Amino acid sequence: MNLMGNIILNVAIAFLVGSVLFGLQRKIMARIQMRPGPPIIQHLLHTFKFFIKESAFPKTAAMPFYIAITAMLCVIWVAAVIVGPVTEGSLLLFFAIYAIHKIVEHNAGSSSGSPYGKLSCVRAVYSAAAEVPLFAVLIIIYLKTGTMIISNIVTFQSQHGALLLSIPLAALMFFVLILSKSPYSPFAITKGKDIVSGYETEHFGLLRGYLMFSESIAWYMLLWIFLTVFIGGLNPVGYLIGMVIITAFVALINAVTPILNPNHSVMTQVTLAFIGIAGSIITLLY
Amino acid sequence: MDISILGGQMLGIIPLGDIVLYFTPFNLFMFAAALAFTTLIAISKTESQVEAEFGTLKNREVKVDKSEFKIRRFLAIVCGLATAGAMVTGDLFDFTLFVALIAIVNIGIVAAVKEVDVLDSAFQYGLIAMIATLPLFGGAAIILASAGTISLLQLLQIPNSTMILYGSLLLFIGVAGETGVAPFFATKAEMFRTPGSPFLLIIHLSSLLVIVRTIEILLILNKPF
Amino acid sequence: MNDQILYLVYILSFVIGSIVGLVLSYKKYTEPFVTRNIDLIALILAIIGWMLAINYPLLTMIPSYISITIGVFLIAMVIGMRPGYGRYETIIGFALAGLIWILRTVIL
Amino acid sequence: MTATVLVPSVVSPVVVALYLPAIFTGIIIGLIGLFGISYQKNDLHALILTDIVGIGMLIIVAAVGTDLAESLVLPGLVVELAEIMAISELLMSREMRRLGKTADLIPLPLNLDMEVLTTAPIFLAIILVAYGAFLSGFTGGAVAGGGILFYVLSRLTRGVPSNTWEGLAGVSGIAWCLWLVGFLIFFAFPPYWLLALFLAAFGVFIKVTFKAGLVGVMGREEFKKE
Repeated sequence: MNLMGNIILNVAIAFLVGSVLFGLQRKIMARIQMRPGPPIIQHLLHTFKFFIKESAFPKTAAMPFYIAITAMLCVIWVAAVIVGPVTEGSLLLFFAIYAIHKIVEHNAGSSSGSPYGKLSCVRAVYSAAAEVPLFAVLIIIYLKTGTMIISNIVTFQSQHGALLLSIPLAALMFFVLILSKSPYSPFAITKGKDIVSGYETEHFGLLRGYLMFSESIAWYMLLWIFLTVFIGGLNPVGYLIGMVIITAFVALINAVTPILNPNHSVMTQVTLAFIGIAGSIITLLY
Repeated sequence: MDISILGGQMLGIIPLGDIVLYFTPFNLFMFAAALAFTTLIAISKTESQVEAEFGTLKNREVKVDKSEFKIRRFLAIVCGLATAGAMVTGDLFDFTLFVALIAIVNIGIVAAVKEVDVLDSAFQYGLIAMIATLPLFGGAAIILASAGTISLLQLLQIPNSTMILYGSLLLFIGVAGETGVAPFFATKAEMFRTPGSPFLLIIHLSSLLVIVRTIEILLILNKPF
Repeated sequence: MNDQILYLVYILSFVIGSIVGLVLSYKKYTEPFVTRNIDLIALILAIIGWMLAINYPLLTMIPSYISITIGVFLIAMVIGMRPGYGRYETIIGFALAGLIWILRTVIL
Repeated sequence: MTATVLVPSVVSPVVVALYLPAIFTGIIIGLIGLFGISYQKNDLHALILTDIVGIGMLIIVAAVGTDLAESLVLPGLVVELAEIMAISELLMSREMRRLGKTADLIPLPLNLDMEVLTTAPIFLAIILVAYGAFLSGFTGGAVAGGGILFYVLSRLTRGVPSNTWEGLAGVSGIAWCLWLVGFLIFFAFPPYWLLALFLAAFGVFIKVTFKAGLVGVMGREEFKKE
């Protein structure tokens, strides 16, 4: 099949699986907290629902930006799918995509003019200082394997065993990053319920639909990178099982922990990043 | 070492005399992202804020006034273009110059708000940025002296040495001081909560993108393999 | 590549099955999950679904992807029922199918 | 240490031996500046000390001593100047805001009206501009620009028509384009290097000369127009 078809196929899989995994996470959290919880496809239905709802735009919004930022979020995560499952490109590009994701989070919050969005925007700036070092775990993988190209990393692992075993601290750092992107997590300060819905507060209808669409893809992609880079060489069923396990584990953590306040969250992440980077480098040298 | 194990397949180079621009998917993506945000900033209005008035039931709308809007938009566009340039340049001096330009423009964007606290924060950021020019240009100069070239594609072929490691550490400190700390000084003055978000976005954008690009450059300079 | 199309089909089948199950179960049950009895139709669906999805090699005359698609659809219909409903049915279906899978692969 | 540094054989050993001392000098100067800043709580003093750190940077860059290093010294200097001007402007604006006052850019309490101010500036300016034209390039531009600036500042006490200022600013912009075009020709069509050289040299000459145009924009805002 041609490239275009491949991209569309992978984006569709990423979106559907990501949405269902989000639903699964909510379900597991609910069961842990002794609630029935919504059906597993609830997140997906929400996304579809927003696409057919009436769109309203705040009078205070910074106009083209406010709309374009949702499209931007879509574009960067579709780009991530192209770099990841479709072409197996460079990890450095993921790094760039993640940096731009933080920017979009920042500006989706501030372009609406809502005070909740602005608070989320300030938190996005702070948390970027914590999450980007966590994403720098990819550099440690480079130091270990000598390549940034995903297909070469998979080959490396088939020869030397999974990276999860040889650089566990790096895997832990990446897991903390994944954790911080999941809803209701202790590190989800940009979407904490104390600021309504964070940067999404003022996005309604179609725009919210786009945001949720991209977030599902983002979740799938983060799990995909984790599984590919740290375990490697999985078949699709293996990916699915791995993703379900990680999502369930994240749900367990989220259900039993409170949301940290921004300072604690950032400091915890920075500490983990420091321990992870320093520890991994020491292990590599040793 | 080959550039294609870092940023992906080399798509092409643009040799402009000494200055060579090179494109890998990585550079191209960041270049396109910087340009896209710059375009959006150029065509966007600023957002306004509706605040409750104290003591009455009325609301007050806080806006960016026209003259401030114009100067800040101009500076933001310059900053965006400089960021885009820093993403694709294959020349170390060019990169340092773009970074220095980003720093100057960031000072301007922060300082365009005429409030004592904001100006204070901008002043302190300015001091940091000026101090950071020492490691930034100094690091580049030490790398030049040790390797005899500043073209990244040439530096790729040059074996590791202590002086290059030292120079690249200085370079990293310089970049961190010039643009890395910019968002914190903007936050310090509560800038992100004042109207004019599209212009403040570029501070954050340039800082993050330049740091990502610096990591690529550091990996090129100090080849771990 | 072809694999991926099949997985997309399975996922779509799961999603559509969940929606169908949700809609039908809301029609069928008007009250929240309080009476803890087992729904016979859901049980049958669950057993057939899990059988088809896990033990598809037993049905040699049907291509595996068709049986898995139908199986996933039926599983999703039961799992996707109104909150609380369909849990026991799913577990029983999965247990039966798993038992047969163990018999088929490990013991034989 | 010197083994890692690539040095062509034509360079004399004295120059090579100077490299490391110069680097250390630069870094030590930077450190001294930083120590000074850490002790100093007055903002103005901190600003001046920061400039010392910047000069340390120039020393390190200049220590390399090749033509490539020269191409960094100039931008480095410009960056340094631009930053210190911007920051001092900031500092001033902050202090003015704190005091709640406004002030002229150059608060000169002069109200002189002497004949020598009308005749001498023209003469001196013409000499400086002519000498600058003879030098051409950056240095020439600086000299000629100094001439025009001198002329303008001397006439300032009697008020300069704002049209003059805008004209200067415009010419400076056009000259800058010439300079850029010259560089583009260098890159794109290297065989026409002579044309490019002339365009660049005279472009930069005119541009630096009319850098006074920048003062002009300020003049329109800050000085009293006639």
